Amino acid sequence: MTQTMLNLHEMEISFGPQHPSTHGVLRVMVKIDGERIVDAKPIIGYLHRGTEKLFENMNYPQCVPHTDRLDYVASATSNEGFVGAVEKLLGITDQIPRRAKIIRVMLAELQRLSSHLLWLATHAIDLGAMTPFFYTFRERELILDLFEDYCGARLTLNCMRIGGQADDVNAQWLQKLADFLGIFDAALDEYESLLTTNRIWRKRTVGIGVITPEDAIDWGLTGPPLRGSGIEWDIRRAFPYEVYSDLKFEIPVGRNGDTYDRYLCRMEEMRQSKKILEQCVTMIADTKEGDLKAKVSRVIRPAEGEAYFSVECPKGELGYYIIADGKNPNAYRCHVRPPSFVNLSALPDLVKGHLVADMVAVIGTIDIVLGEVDR
Amino acid sequence: MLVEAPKTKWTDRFLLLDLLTGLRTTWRELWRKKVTVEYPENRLPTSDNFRGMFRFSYERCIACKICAMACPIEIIYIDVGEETREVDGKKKKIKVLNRYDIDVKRCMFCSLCEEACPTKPKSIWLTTGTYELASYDRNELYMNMQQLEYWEGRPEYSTLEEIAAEQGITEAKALPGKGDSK
Amino acid sequence: MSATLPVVASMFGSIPEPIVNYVIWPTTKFVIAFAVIMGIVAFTTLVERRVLGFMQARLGPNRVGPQGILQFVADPIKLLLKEDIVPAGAQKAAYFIAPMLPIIPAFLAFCLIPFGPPPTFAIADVNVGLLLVLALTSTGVYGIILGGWASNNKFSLLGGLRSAAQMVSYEVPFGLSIVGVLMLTGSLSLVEIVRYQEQSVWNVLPQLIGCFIFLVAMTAEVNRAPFDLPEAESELVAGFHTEYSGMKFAFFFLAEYASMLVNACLIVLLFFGGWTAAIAGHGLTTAAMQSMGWLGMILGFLIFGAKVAFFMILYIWFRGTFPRYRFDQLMDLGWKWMIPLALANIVVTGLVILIAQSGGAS
Amino acid sequence: MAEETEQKPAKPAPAAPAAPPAKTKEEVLADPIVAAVASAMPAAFVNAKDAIGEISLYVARESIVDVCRAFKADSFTYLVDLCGSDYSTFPGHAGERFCVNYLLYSFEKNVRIRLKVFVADDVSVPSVTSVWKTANWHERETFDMFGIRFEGHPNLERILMWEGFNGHPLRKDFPIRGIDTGARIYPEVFPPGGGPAAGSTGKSHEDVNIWKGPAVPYGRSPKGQVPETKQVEAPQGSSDEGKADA
Repeated sequence: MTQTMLNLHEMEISFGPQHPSTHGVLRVMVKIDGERIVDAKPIIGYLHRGTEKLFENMNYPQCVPHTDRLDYVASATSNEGFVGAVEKLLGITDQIPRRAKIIRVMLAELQRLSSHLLWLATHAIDLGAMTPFFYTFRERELILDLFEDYCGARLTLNCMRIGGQADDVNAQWLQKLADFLGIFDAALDEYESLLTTNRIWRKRTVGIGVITPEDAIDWGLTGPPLRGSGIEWDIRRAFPYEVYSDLKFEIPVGRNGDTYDRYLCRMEEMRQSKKILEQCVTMIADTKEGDLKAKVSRVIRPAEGEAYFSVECPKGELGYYIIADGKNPNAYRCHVRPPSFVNLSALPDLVKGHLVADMVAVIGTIDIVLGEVDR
Repeated sequence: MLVEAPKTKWTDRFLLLDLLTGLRTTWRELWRKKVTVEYPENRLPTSDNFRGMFRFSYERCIACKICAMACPIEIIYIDVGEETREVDGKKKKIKVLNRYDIDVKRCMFCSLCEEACPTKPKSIWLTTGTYELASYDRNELYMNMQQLEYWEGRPEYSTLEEIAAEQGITEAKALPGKGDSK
Repeated sequence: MSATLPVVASMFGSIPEPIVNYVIWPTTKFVIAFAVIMGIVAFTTLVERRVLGFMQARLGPNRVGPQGILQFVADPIKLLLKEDIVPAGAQKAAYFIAPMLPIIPAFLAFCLIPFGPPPTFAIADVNVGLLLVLALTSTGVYGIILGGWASNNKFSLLGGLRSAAQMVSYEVPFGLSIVGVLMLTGSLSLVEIVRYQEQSVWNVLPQLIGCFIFLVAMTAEVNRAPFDLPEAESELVAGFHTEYSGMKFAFFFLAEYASMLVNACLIVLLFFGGWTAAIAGHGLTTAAMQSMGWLGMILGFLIFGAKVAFFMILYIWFRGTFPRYRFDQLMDLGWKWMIPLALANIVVTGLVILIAQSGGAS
Repeated sequence: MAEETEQKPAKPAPAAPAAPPAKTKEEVLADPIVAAVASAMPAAFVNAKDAIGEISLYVARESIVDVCRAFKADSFTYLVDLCGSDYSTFPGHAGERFCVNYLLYSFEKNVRIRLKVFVADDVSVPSVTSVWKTANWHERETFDMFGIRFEGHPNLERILMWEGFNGHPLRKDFPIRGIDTGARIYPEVFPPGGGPAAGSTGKSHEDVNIWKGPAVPYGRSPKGQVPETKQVEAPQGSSDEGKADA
């Protein structure tokens, strides 16, 4: 035993599934030489719940709460993707009332803020800066309060329905949202004062986990990992859904494709989300109150066909691929294209040659949620 | 839109300004108001439509089973019997709820059952503002209709108006279903 | 020493004076100091959690006693009552010895540190006190390496290795940074160094770079953020003490905080005038304190305590603000920046002293 | 139950309004989006459909790698998704059982197309890992969930289920619940024979609360009366007391 312990040449470490910084139950078998990573092999599936199988066995409205459990830190966007796919299948995408669409955008963008705040918290604490964690949670709490006021739940929202929205927003809620947006910029600046220019933070992130644009496309990356590599692509822009075509926002892209660029991208995305929310607050004033749902029959039974619909969730492209057989009120097959799963598959390439400490940074910068990876 | 690192002058780096700004942030935060809510003494108020513990009303329920059908994880168990009863001198068959159980421990509080409930005010609703549901025994969280209606710590109500007030309905309408059948 | 304290000395009555002077009196002082330091070290953990909490918009522990002030009693009790787990594949002997190794030198170093004006607060005023303190503080790492190796855990092993590398690379700038001070004061006795500062200025002014290097190196020396690599919890779970629980873990913990305290005392003594508050012989000098009797002693102790407390808070402040360095960057900083800078500092200091002396001679 | 029927319209979901007549295979293949590749290798495409704005091309199994290469060369550089599906119980489906769906995206044209490859049981599909790296995990997942083997995959092993798991969960003949996983945890708490029984529907009380023992008699008197004990069970101010205690 002593012999093998001292034989440091290519030691194998099981990084996870119970590890402080694997963001859940990810397990990475890492082969290290000293502290340098020779090979890494992610092992997933510890949180597999068979969601796709469940989707095949329950009717469409019942699936919506289950989508909350995929990406449990960004459930509004998961809802949005699923109901969007079913609406596309039903062919009622255009009939959704504008007010419902705006509310969806607001929820999705709030969810993006909350998810990115959680990402910042965990990413920073992975790299040893523990204080941003508490600051971001302070602001995230306000977002969760907004969710609670809107739909009654804080985390697993189940806030969207096929054909529209169940609840309406009132002036009080919009005021609360505006108040939150008012303080949000200052809060972002506060986080950035701890990290962005900090020399230790930059040393830990600049040049770590570099993805070239070609590799990013080859690996199928989406979301900030793709944009950090300099590819200006966002589903909100490429396939505008809801009311995104009417909104003015910019897509931040990085230059070098390293961890620091992805960090900057996400910070800027939060600022853009705030801008979108501000536009939504003014836009929603022009719509009729209570006009929230398109006409959808109680039993949803789309005609035979298949549809793929994707939304830009905080982690990247979240797609739902639904095959309907036209006979049953449930999906014949519903496949989820989770961004975390695809982004995580690039991990071995990203960490090879780096140190153990950098792997933590890379896992943090990919921003995975294991509920989504394992489904 | 290309995001780039803010440019820092070498003098700033020499004077460790990047580190000092961070120190200044934490120092200022040291004197600010804290956000901790000390839980058992203070609780965060729940919003009006917070989805918490169930409440069931036997009086309102019309035994239509729609909630059980809407439930994504099938944790609502309903048995409905029929009974002949004399109403206004006529013999009439009416539906009787024999069993209404919810396996609360498995519930994910999606409130689809509440949404599906056709009565007004709802016969099953989650807006009781109660979230302290932990139990030492998992069996305690399998609740029958009496437990669902009279659990400890529930908000008090006795009349239809009060239920309506609890659910935020301003004008309580006459109930369909049971009221009509009598 | 006891000559200045005839009242106390007379209490021992018939005991021969050498024994009183060299055995009983120092032992009494050490026991008192040990108890006080143990308390301070335990209390530091509470202060750290509270201050860190306040910096992070939360309250920190405030349940045990008023404002959580008894938390530092509750924690050791909890750790004492915890199950003591020994991993199956551990090297038993080494595993048991490892927690004791860092705590002994850490507390031993307090014998050599004058907490206030001599003679009362200096347990042993050794003329090579500074060297001895440095020697003692650097032995603490053996326990960490041994503990990391003996736990039979790969994460622990990595933590131990990191600790060894870190210690090696930061001992050097740590030692080099105080050479300038020694050149200025011309003494290795901590009391003398303080005496020198009260007669001229605090060493931090002429030795600003040396002080900065010392500050960084002492933070790295005690494995505190942003150099807390051996126990980086997000990378190595808990580093070298992953497999330690109960009182064994507490020993590591106490040793860390004791060395923090030693280093904070050192920087105060070397660069910030120790217990004095005087410039160029004016103000509260040692002589002035001694002339004030017990009051002066306590005043000196309080001034010293306040200065040390500032540096203890500084450790916490750093921990609350900075991310963690990476292993190789830490080495980089140590070898490529700190050591050359410290050497340059020595050269410049030497030149200045030389010029000043030749100028004075001519 | 009048309410239920009231709110449930008899007719199925409204069909997509004014849906254009379905395009034929030739029309779809002539679409400028895919025409370049389709004309280069016409034999590879078995069928083609264009529904709700999504083009699906049915590709012969042998030529999938070549087709993917050709599409990648023709600006479809991005593999969005790869998944399987089991058509064994699909109404009106006759033909090979499994289908592998490839979803490609072109940054230049800003359009997605879907390639479908039908395979029978026990027939393997050529792997496209040589074309896109991202196909690696997708194919492993498809193998795990459907048992479709991919020829030439560098590391075709289970990804979500554990090694040694028996069966492929997303096949239609795989039961949704009641699988004997072989795991018997806490035999002292859960009686032997406990756990979800194979073939149970999970819809009855006994199926779900296996640790509860026999069902407790509960419910109210079948008279449908509100029990007289209501006042006893709900003493006034009980909730206030509870809160005050806390």
